[in-house]
Amino acid sequence: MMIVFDILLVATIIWIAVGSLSQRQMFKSVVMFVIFGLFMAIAWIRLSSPDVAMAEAAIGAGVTGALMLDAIGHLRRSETPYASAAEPEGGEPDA
Amino acid sequence: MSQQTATTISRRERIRLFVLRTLALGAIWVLITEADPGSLAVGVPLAMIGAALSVALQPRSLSAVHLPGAVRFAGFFLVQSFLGGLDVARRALSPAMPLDPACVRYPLRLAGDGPRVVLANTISLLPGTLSARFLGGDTLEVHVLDNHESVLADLAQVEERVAGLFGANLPPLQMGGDS
Amino acid sequence: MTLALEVLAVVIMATVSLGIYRIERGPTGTDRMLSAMLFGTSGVALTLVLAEITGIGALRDMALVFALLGALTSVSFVKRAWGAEDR
Amino acid sequence: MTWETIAGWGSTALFAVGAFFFFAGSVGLVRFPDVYTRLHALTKADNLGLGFVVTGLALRAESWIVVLKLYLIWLIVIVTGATACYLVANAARGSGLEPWTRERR
Repeated sequence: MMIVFDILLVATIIWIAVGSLSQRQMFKSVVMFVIFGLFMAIAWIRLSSPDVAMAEAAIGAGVTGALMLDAIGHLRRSETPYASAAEPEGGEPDA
Repeated sequence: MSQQTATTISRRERIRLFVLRTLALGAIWVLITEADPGSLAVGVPLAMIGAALSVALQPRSLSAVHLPGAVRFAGFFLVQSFLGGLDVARRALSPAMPLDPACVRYPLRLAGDGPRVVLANTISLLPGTLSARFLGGDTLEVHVLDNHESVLADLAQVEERVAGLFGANLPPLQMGGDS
Repeated sequence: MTLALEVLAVVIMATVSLGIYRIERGPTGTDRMLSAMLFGTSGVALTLVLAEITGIGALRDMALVFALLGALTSVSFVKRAWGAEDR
Repeated sequence: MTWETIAGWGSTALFAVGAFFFFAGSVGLVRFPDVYTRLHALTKADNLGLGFVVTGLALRAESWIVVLKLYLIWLIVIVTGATACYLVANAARGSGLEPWTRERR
Protein backbone atom coordinates (compact mmCIF):
# COMPACT_ATOMS: atom_id res chain seq x y z
CA MET A 1 0.00 0.00 0.00
CA MET A 2 2.88 2.35 0.68
CA ILE A 3 3.93 2.08 -2.96
CA VAL A 4 0.66 3.83 -3.86
CA PHE A 5 1.46 6.50 -1.32
CA ASP A 6 4.95 6.98 -2.74
CA ILE A 7 3.73 7.24 -6.32
CA LEU A 8 1.10 9.78 -5.28
CA LEU A 9 3.68 11.73 -3.28
CA VAL A 10 6.22 11.85 -6.10
CA ALA A 11 3.61 12.80 -8.69
CA THR A 12 2.33 15.61 -6.45
CA ILE A 13 5.83 16.89 -5.74
CA ILE A 14 6.65 17.05 -9.45
CA TRP A 15 3.32 18.75 -10.15
CA ILE A 16 3.94 21.38 -7.48
CA ALA A 17 7.57 21.90 -8.51
CA VAL A 18 6.60 22.51 -12.12
CA GLY A 19 3.71 24.69 -10.96
CA SER A 20 5.86 26.85 -8.73
CA LEU A 21 8.33 27.55 -11.53
CA SER A 22 5.89 28.11 -14.37
CA GLN A 23 3.54 30.71 -12.91
CA ARG A 24 3.22 34.22 -14.23
CA GLN A 25 1.92 35.42 -10.90
CA MET A 26 4.54 35.61 -8.20
CA PHE A 27 2.11 35.05 -5.37
CA LYS A 28 0.95 31.76 -6.82
CA SER A 29 4.59 30.68 -7.09
CA VAL A 30 5.27 31.58 -3.47
CA VAL A 31 2.30 29.54 -2.20
CA MET A 32 3.38 26.65 -4.40
CA PHE A 33 6.88 26.95 -2.96
CA VAL A 34 5.60 26.78 0.63
CA ILE A 35 3.57 23.69 -0.18
CA PHE A 36 6.53 22.19 -2.01
CA GLY A 37 8.50 22.48 1.23
CA LEU A 38 5.78 20.65 3.18
CA PHE A 39 5.60 17.81 0.68
CA MET A 40 9.36 17.58 0.46
CA ALA A 41 9.43 17.17 4.25
CA ILE A 42 7.06 14.22 3.92
CA ALA A 43 9.28 12.78 1.19
CA TRP A 44 12.23 12.99 3.60
CA ILE A 45 10.18 11.09 6.16
CA ARG A 46 9.56 8.37 3.59
CA LEU A 47 13.30 8.27 2.98
CA SER A 48 13.54 7.61 6.76
CA SER A 49 15.49 10.70 7.66
CA PRO A 50 13.29 12.61 10.13
CA ASP A 51 16.01 15.11 11.03
CA VAL A 52 16.34 16.30 7.44
CA ALA A 53 12.56 16.38 7.25
CA MET A 54 12.36 18.66 10.27
CA ALA A 55 14.98 21.01 8.82
CA GLU A 56 13.12 21.06 5.51
CA ALA A 57 9.80 21.86 7.14
CA ALA A 58 11.18 24.55 9.43
CA ILE A 59 13.60 26.25 7.04
CA GLY A 60 12.38 25.28 3.58
CA ALA A 61 8.67 25.81 4.07
CA GLY A 62 8.43 28.00 7.16
CA VAL A 63 11.20 30.57 7.27
CA THR A 64 11.85 30.85 3.53
CA GLY A 65 8.12 30.98 2.86
CA ALA A 66 7.66 33.77 5.39
CA LEU A 67 10.63 35.66 3.91
CA MET A 68 9.20 35.33 0.42
CA LEU A 69 5.78 36.55 1.54
CA ASP A 70 7.53 39.48 3.20
CA ALA A 71 9.50 40.20 0.02
CA ILE A 72 6.36 40.15 -2.08
CA GLY A 73 4.78 42.63 0.33
CA HIS A 74 7.80 44.93 -0.09
CA LEU A 75 7.53 44.66 -3.87
CA ARG A 76 3.94 45.80 -3.70
CA ARG A 77 4.81 48.76 -1.51
CA SER A 78 7.71 49.91 -3.67
CA GLU A 79 5.40 50.18 -6.70
CA THR A 80 7.63 48.28 -9.07
CA PRO A 81 6.17 48.43 -12.57
CA TYR A 82 5.67 44.75 -12.89
CA ALA A 83 3.55 43.12 -15.55
CA SER A 84 0.71 41.76 -13.46
CA ALA A 85 -1.16 39.15 -15.38
CA ALA A 86 -4.88 39.71 -14.98
CA GLU A 87 -6.89 36.74 -13.83
CA PRO A 88 -9.00 35.28 -16.61
CA GLU A 89 -11.73 34.39 -14.13
CA GLY A 90 -14.19 36.91 -12.83
CA GLY A 91 -14.77 37.54 -9.18
CA GLU A 92 -11.74 39.67 -8.35
CA PRO A 93 -13.43 41.39 -5.46
CA ASP A 94 -11.14 44.26 -4.54
CA ALA A 95 -10.78 45.64 -8.03
CA MET B 1 -14.72 39.27 36.34
CA SER B 2 -11.05 38.81 36.85
CA GLN B 3 -9.94 42.20 35.65
CA GLN B 4 -7.59 43.67 38.18
CA THR B 5 -7.55 47.41 38.40
CA ALA B 6 -4.22 47.63 40.24
CA THR B 7 -1.27 47.79 37.86
CA THR B 8 1.35 47.06 40.50
CA ILE B 9 1.52 43.57 41.85
CA SER B 10 3.02 42.54 45.13
CA ARG B 11 6.23 40.57 45.35
CA ARG B 12 4.41 37.62 46.82
CA GLU B 13 1.96 37.50 43.94
CA ARG B 14 4.84 37.59 41.46
CA ILE B 15 6.53 34.65 43.16
CA ARG B 16 3.27 32.71 43.15
CA LEU B 17 2.79 33.36 39.43
CA PHE B 18 6.41 32.42 38.74
CA VAL B 19 6.03 29.06 40.48
CA LEU B 20 2.71 28.32 38.76
CA ARG B 21 4.01 29.17 35.31
CA THR B 22 7.22 27.21 35.86
CA LEU B 23 5.13 24.17 36.73
CA ALA B 24 2.92 24.64 33.68
CA LEU B 25 5.83 25.08 31.28
CA GLY B 26 7.63 22.15 32.88
CA ALA B 27 4.58 19.96 32.38
CA ILE B 28 4.48 20.92 28.68
CA TRP B 29 8.21 20.16 28.41
CA VAL B 30 7.71 16.71 29.94
CA LEU B 31 4.89 16.05 27.47
CA ILE B 32 6.86 17.17 24.43
CA THR B 33 9.96 15.17 25.34
CA GLU B 34 7.75 12.16 26.19
CA ALA B 35 9.10 12.11 29.77
CA ASP B 36 12.73 11.62 28.85
CA PRO B 37 14.56 12.08 32.18
CA GLY B 38 17.82 13.14 30.51
CA SER B 39 16.17 16.15 28.91
CA LEU B 40 15.16 17.67 32.26
CA ALA B 41 18.65 19.16 32.62
CA VAL B 42 17.71 21.45 29.73
CA GLY B 43 13.99 21.63 30.42
CA VAL B 44 13.97 22.80 34.03
CA PRO B 45 16.18 25.87 33.45
CA LEU B 46 14.26 26.70 30.28
CA ALA B 47 10.92 26.49 32.06
CA MET B 48 12.24 28.80 34.78
CA ILE B 49 13.60 31.30 32.23
CA GLY B 50 10.32 31.21 30.34
CA ALA B 51 8.27 31.73 33.49
CA ALA B 52 10.52 34.59 34.64
CA LEU B 53 10.20 36.29 31.26
CA SER B 54 6.45 35.87 31.19
CA VAL B 55 6.06 37.29 34.70
CA ALA B 56 8.28 40.23 33.74
CA LEU B 57 6.37 40.93 30.53
CA GLN B 58 2.80 40.05 31.51
CA PRO B 59 2.53 40.03 35.30
CA ARG B 60 -1.25 40.04 35.41
CA SER B 61 -2.72 36.71 34.61
CA LEU B 62 -4.90 37.24 31.55
CA SER B 63 -7.97 35.62 33.01
CA ALA B 64 -8.50 33.20 35.80
CA VAL B 65 -10.22 30.10 34.46
CA HIS B 66 -13.08 28.74 36.52
CA LEU B 67 -12.61 24.97 36.83
CA PRO B 68 -16.19 23.53 36.84
CA GLY B 69 -17.05 25.97 34.06
CA ALA B 70 -14.03 24.74 32.13
CA VAL B 71 -15.16 21.11 32.34
CA ARG B 72 -18.66 22.00 31.19
CA PHE B 73 -17.16 24.18 28.45
CA ALA B 74 -14.94 21.33 27.22
CA GLY B 75 -17.94 19.00 26.88
CA PHE B 76 -20.01 21.65 25.13
CA PHE B 77 -17.08 22.47 22.85
CA LEU B 78 -16.43 18.87 21.80
CA VAL B 79 -20.08 18.14 21.01
CA GLN B 80 -20.61 21.41 19.17
CA SER B 81 -17.41 21.19 17.14
CA PHE B 82 -18.43 17.69 16.07
CA LEU B 83 -21.79 19.05 14.96
CA GLY B 84 -19.98 21.90 13.23
CA GLY B 85 -17.78 19.56 11.23
CA LEU B 86 -20.75 17.38 10.35
CA ASP B 87 -22.74 20.41 9.24
CA VAL B 88 -20.00 21.75 6.99
CA ALA B 89 -19.32 18.26 5.58
CA ARG B 90 -23.00 17.82 4.73
CA ARG B 91 -23.10 21.16 2.94
CA ALA B 92 -19.88 20.49 1.05
CA LEU B 93 -20.83 17.02 -0.11
CA SER B 94 -24.49 17.47 -1.00
CA PRO B 95 -24.94 18.15 -4.72
CA ALA B 96 -27.21 21.14 -4.22
CA MET B 97 -24.78 22.79 -1.76
CA PRO B 98 -27.32 24.41 0.60
CA LEU B 99 -25.64 27.69 1.48
CA ASP B 100 -27.20 30.99 2.46
CA PRO B 101 -24.26 32.95 3.85
CA ALA B 102 -24.50 36.36 5.44
CA CYS B 103 -22.69 38.58 7.91
CA VAL B 104 -24.56 39.29 11.12
CA ARG B 105 -23.62 41.73 13.86
CA TYR B 106 -23.62 40.44 17.37
CA PRO B 107 -23.59 42.85 20.33
CA LEU B 108 -21.05 41.54 22.84
CA ARG B 109 -21.91 41.27 26.50
CA LEU B 110 -18.62 39.69 27.48
CA ALA B 111 -15.93 42.11 28.68
CA GLY B 112 -12.16 41.74 28.78
CA ASP B 113 -9.67 40.84 26.09
CA GLY B 114 -8.91 37.25 27.11
CA PRO B 115 -12.55 36.06 27.25
CA ARG B 116 -13.31 37.81 23.96
CA VAL B 117 -10.42 36.08 22.20
CA VAL B 118 -11.68 32.74 23.51
CA LEU B 119 -15.20 33.61 22.36
CA ALA B 120 -14.05 34.57 18.85
CA ASN B 121 -12.03 31.38 18.44
CA THR B 122 -14.87 29.25 19.82
CA ILE B 123 -17.39 30.78 17.44
CA SER B 124 -15.11 29.92 14.51
CA LEU B 125 -15.24 26.23 15.42
CA LEU B 126 -18.97 25.92 16.07
CA PRO B 127 -21.63 24.97 13.50
CA GLY B 128 -22.13 27.48 10.73
CA THR B 129 -20.48 30.48 12.37
CA LEU B 130 -17.14 32.18 11.85
CA SER B 131 -16.05 35.34 13.62
CA ALA B 132 -15.02 37.84 10.97
CA ARG B 133 -13.95 40.96 12.87
CA PHE B 134 -14.45 43.10 15.94
CA LEU B 135 -16.20 46.33 15.12
CA GLY B 136 -16.04 49.34 17.37
CA GLY B 137 -18.65 49.69 20.08
CA ASP B 138 -18.52 46.12 21.41
CA THR B 139 -19.87 44.46 18.30
CA LEU B 140 -18.57 41.27 16.76
CA GLU B 141 -19.25 40.64 13.12
CA VAL B 142 -19.97 36.96 12.49
CA HIS B 143 -20.13 35.25 9.13
CA VAL B 144 -22.81 32.55 9.10
CA LEU B 145 -23.25 29.76 6.58
CA ASP B 146 -26.99 29.59 6.96
CA ASN B 147 -28.80 32.79 7.84
CA HIS B 148 -31.72 31.55 9.93
CA GLU B 149 -33.55 33.36 12.71
CA SER B 150 -31.99 31.74 15.74
CA VAL B 151 -28.37 32.65 14.92
CA LEU B 152 -28.17 35.45 17.46
CA ALA B 153 -29.76 33.29 20.15
CA ASP B 154 -27.22 30.53 19.42
CA LEU B 155 -24.38 33.01 19.71
CA ALA B 156 -25.78 34.25 23.03
CA GLN B 157 -25.71 30.67 24.29
CA VAL B 158 -22.07 30.29 23.24
CA GLU B 159 -21.25 33.54 24.99
CA GLU B 160 -22.82 32.26 28.20
CA ARG B 161 -20.67 29.12 28.01
CA VAL B 162 -17.50 31.18 27.56
CA ALA B 163 -18.55 33.40 30.47
CA GLY B 164 -18.99 30.24 32.52
CA LEU B 165 -15.46 29.21 31.58
CA PHE B 166 -14.17 32.37 33.24
CA GLY B 167 -16.68 32.30 36.08
CA ALA B 168 -18.22 35.56 34.95
CA ASN B 169 -21.82 36.72 34.96
CA LEU B 170 -23.42 38.28 31.94
CA PRO B 171 -26.03 41.02 31.90
CA PRO B 172 -29.40 39.66 30.79
CA LEU B 173 -29.96 39.27 27.10
CA GLN B 174 -31.97 41.90 25.28
CA MET B 175 -32.87 41.03 21.74
CA GLY B 176 -33.19 44.12 19.60
CA GLY B 177 -34.54 42.13 16.68
CA ASP B 178 -32.02 43.73 14.31
CA SER B 179 -30.82 40.62 12.58
CA MET C 1 -3.38 -3.67 11.45
CA THR C 2 -0.95 -1.30 9.74
CA LEU C 3 -3.02 -1.59 6.58
CA ALA C 4 -5.61 0.79 8.02
CA LEU C 5 -2.88 3.34 8.73
CA GLU C 6 -1.47 3.00 5.23
CA VAL C 7 -4.87 3.44 3.61
CA LEU C 8 -5.44 6.50 5.80
CA ALA C 9 -2.12 7.98 4.68
CA VAL C 10 -3.04 7.45 1.02
CA VAL C 11 -6.48 9.01 1.51
CA ILE C 12 -5.11 12.10 3.28
CA MET C 13 -2.47 12.45 0.55
CA ALA C 14 -5.19 12.27 -2.11
CA THR C 15 -7.37 14.91 -0.41
CA VAL C 16 -4.36 17.19 -0.10
CA SER C 17 -3.69 16.82 -3.81
CA LEU C 18 -7.32 17.77 -4.39
CA GLY C 19 -6.64 21.06 -2.61
CA ILE C 20 -3.92 22.02 -5.10
CA TYR C 21 -6.74 22.67 -7.56
CA ARG C 22 -7.65 25.67 -5.41
CA ILE C 23 -4.18 27.16 -5.86
CA GLU C 24 -4.47 26.81 -9.60
CA ARG C 25 -7.91 28.39 -9.70
CA GLY C 26 -7.54 31.18 -7.18
CA PRO C 27 -9.23 33.60 -7.82
CA THR C 28 -7.71 35.75 -5.07
CA GLY C 29 -4.45 35.23 -3.25
CA THR C 30 -6.39 34.58 -0.07
CA ASP C 31 -7.94 31.49 -1.61
CA ARG C 32 -4.49 30.23 -2.49
CA MET C 33 -3.30 30.87 1.04
CA LEU C 34 -6.23 28.83 2.34
CA SER C 35 -4.93 25.72 0.63
CA ALA C 36 -1.56 26.32 2.27
CA MET C 37 -3.41 26.36 5.59
CA LEU C 38 -5.17 23.13 4.63
CA PHE C 39 -1.80 21.50 4.06
CA GLY C 40 -0.71 22.63 7.51
CA THR C 41 -3.48 20.60 9.18
CA SER C 42 -3.22 17.66 6.80
CA GLY C 43 0.55 17.69 7.16
CA VAL C 44 0.18 17.26 10.92
CA ALA C 45 -2.17 14.31 10.43
CA LEU C 46 0.06 12.74 7.79
CA THR C 47 3.17 13.10 9.94
CA LEU C 48 1.45 11.55 12.96
CA VAL C 49 0.24 8.63 10.86
CA LEU C 50 3.70 8.11 9.38
CA ALA C 51 5.14 8.25 12.90
CA GLU C 52 2.88 5.35 13.85
CA ILE C 53 3.66 3.36 10.68
CA THR C 54 7.43 3.74 10.87
CA GLY C 55 7.64 3.74 14.65
CA ILE C 56 9.89 6.81 14.70
CA GLY C 57 8.71 8.80 17.72
CA ALA C 58 10.67 11.88 16.67
CA LEU C 59 8.14 12.44 13.90
CA ARG C 60 5.62 13.58 16.51
CA ASP C 61 7.94 16.51 17.18
CA MET C 62 7.82 17.24 13.49
CA ALA C 63 4.04 17.37 13.67
CA LEU C 64 4.46 20.10 16.28
CA VAL C 65 6.75 21.97 13.87
CA PHE C 66 4.08 21.68 11.17
CA ALA C 67 1.41 22.98 13.52
CA LEU C 68 3.44 26.04 14.44
CA LEU C 69 4.56 26.72 10.87
CA GLY C 70 0.99 26.93 9.64
CA ALA C 71 0.40 29.77 12.07
CA LEU C 72 3.68 31.48 11.13
CA THR C 73 2.91 31.42 7.41
CA SER C 74 -0.64 32.70 7.81
CA VAL C 75 0.47 35.51 10.10
CA SER C 76 3.22 36.63 7.75
CA PHE C 77 0.76 36.46 4.86
CA VAL C 78 -1.81 38.62 6.61
CA LYS C 79 0.67 41.08 8.09
CA ARG C 80 3.25 41.45 5.35
CA ALA C 81 1.91 40.31 2.01
CA TRP C 82 -1.74 41.41 2.14
CA GLY C 83 -2.85 42.95 -1.13
CA ALA C 84 0.21 41.72 -3.03
CA GLU C 85 -1.49 38.72 -4.52
CA ASP C 86 -1.93 40.21 -7.99
CA ARG C 87 1.77 40.29 -8.71
CA MET D 1 -11.68 -10.16 22.33
CA THR D 2 -8.43 -8.80 23.64
CA TRP D 3 -7.68 -5.15 24.10
CA GLU D 4 -5.50 -5.21 20.98
CA THR D 5 -8.38 -6.38 18.81
CA ILE D 6 -10.79 -3.81 20.23
CA ALA D 7 -8.24 -1.00 19.89
CA GLY D 8 -7.38 -2.10 16.37
CA TRP D 9 -10.95 -2.14 15.11
CA GLY D 10 -11.93 0.95 17.07
CA SER D 11 -9.01 2.93 15.72
CA THR D 12 -9.73 1.73 12.19
CA ALA D 13 -13.28 3.05 12.50
CA LEU D 14 -11.99 6.36 13.88
CA PHE D 15 -9.52 6.62 10.99
CA ALA D 16 -12.35 6.12 8.52
CA VAL D 17 -14.36 8.94 10.12
CA GLY D 18 -11.27 11.18 10.21
CA ALA D 19 -10.50 10.51 6.56
CA PHE D 20 -14.11 11.35 5.71
CA PHE D 21 -13.80 14.75 7.39
CA PHE D 22 -10.50 15.49 5.67
CA PHE D 23 -12.12 14.62 2.36
CA ALA D 24 -15.13 16.81 3.15
CA GLY D 25 -12.84 19.70 4.05
CA SER D 26 -11.00 19.45 0.74
CA VAL D 27 -14.24 19.17 -1.21
CA GLY D 28 -15.52 22.23 0.61
CA LEU D 29 -12.35 24.12 -0.21
CA VAL D 30 -12.83 23.29 -3.88
CA ARG D 31 -16.59 23.73 -4.16
CA PHE D 32 -17.53 26.60 -1.84
CA PRO D 33 -18.05 29.96 -3.54
CA ASP D 34 -15.97 32.48 -1.58
CA VAL D 35 -13.19 32.98 0.95
CA TYR D 36 -15.41 33.01 4.03
CA THR D 37 -17.31 29.83 3.24
CA ARG D 38 -14.03 28.11 2.39
CA LEU D 39 -12.66 29.19 5.76
CA HIS D 40 -15.67 27.47 7.35
CA ALA D 41 -14.81 24.21 5.58
CA LEU D 42 -11.15 24.49 6.43
CA THR D 43 -11.32 25.24 10.15
CA LYS D 44 -14.20 22.97 11.11
CA ALA D 45 -13.87 19.88 8.97
CA ASP D 46 -10.10 19.58 9.08
CA ASN D 47 -9.70 20.17 12.80
CA LEU D 48 -12.38 17.57 13.42
CA GLY D 49 -10.73 15.11 11.03
CA LEU D 50 -7.45 15.58 12.85
CA GLY D 51 -9.26 15.01 16.13
CA PHE D 52 -10.55 11.63 14.97
CA VAL D 53 -7.16 10.61 13.58
CA VAL D 54 -5.51 11.62 16.85
CA THR D 55 -8.05 9.65 18.88
CA GLY D 56 -7.48 6.62 16.68
CA LEU D 57 -3.73 6.91 17.12
CA ALA D 58 -4.19 7.36 20.86
CA LEU D 59 -5.91 3.97 21.03
CA ARG D 60 -2.78 2.41 19.56
CA ALA D 61 -0.25 4.48 21.48
CA GLU D 62 2.23 2.61 23.63
CA SER D 63 2.17 4.90 26.68
CA TRP D 64 0.03 7.53 28.38
CA ILE D 65 2.53 10.27 27.80
CA VAL D 66 2.27 9.74 24.04
CA VAL D 67 -1.52 9.99 24.26
CA LEU D 68 -1.24 13.30 26.11
CA LYS D 69 1.30 14.56 23.60
CA LEU D 70 -0.99 13.68 20.70
CA TYR D 71 -3.82 15.64 22.29
CA LEU D 72 -1.43 18.54 23.00
CA ILE D 73 -0.62 18.64 19.29
CA TRP D 74 -4.33 18.64 18.47
CA LEU D 75 -4.93 21.48 20.93
CA ILE D 76 -2.13 23.52 19.36
CA VAL D 77 -3.55 22.91 15.88
CA ILE D 78 -7.04 23.96 17.00
CA VAL D 79 -5.86 27.15 18.66
CA THR D 80 -3.50 28.21 15.87
CA GLY D 81 -6.04 27.21 13.23
CA ALA D 82 -8.85 29.23 14.77
CA THR D 83 -6.57 32.22 15.27
CA ALA D 84 -5.23 32.09 11.71
CA CYS D 85 -8.80 31.74 10.47
CA TYR D 86 -9.85 34.85 12.39
CA LEU D 87 -6.81 36.75 11.06
CA VAL D 88 -7.61 35.89 7.45
CA ALA D 89 -11.32 36.64 7.82
CA ASN D 90 -10.51 39.91 9.59
CA ALA D 91 -8.07 40.99 6.86
CA ALA D 92 -10.49 39.98 4.10
CA ARG D 93 -13.32 41.89 5.78
CA GLY D 94 -11.05 44.87 6.41
CA SER D 95 -10.09 45.05 2.74
CA GLY D 96 -13.77 45.26 1.84
CA LEU D 97 -14.26 41.78 0.43
CA GLU D 98 -18.01 41.26 0.49
CA PRO D 99 -19.31 37.77 1.30
CA TRP D 100 -21.00 35.77 -1.42
CA THR D 101 -24.75 35.66 -0.96
CA ARG D 102 -27.40 33.57 -2.61
CA GLU D 103 -29.39 36.56 -3.87
CA ARG D 104 -26.59 38.20 -5.79
CA ARG D 105 -26.10 35.46 -8.36
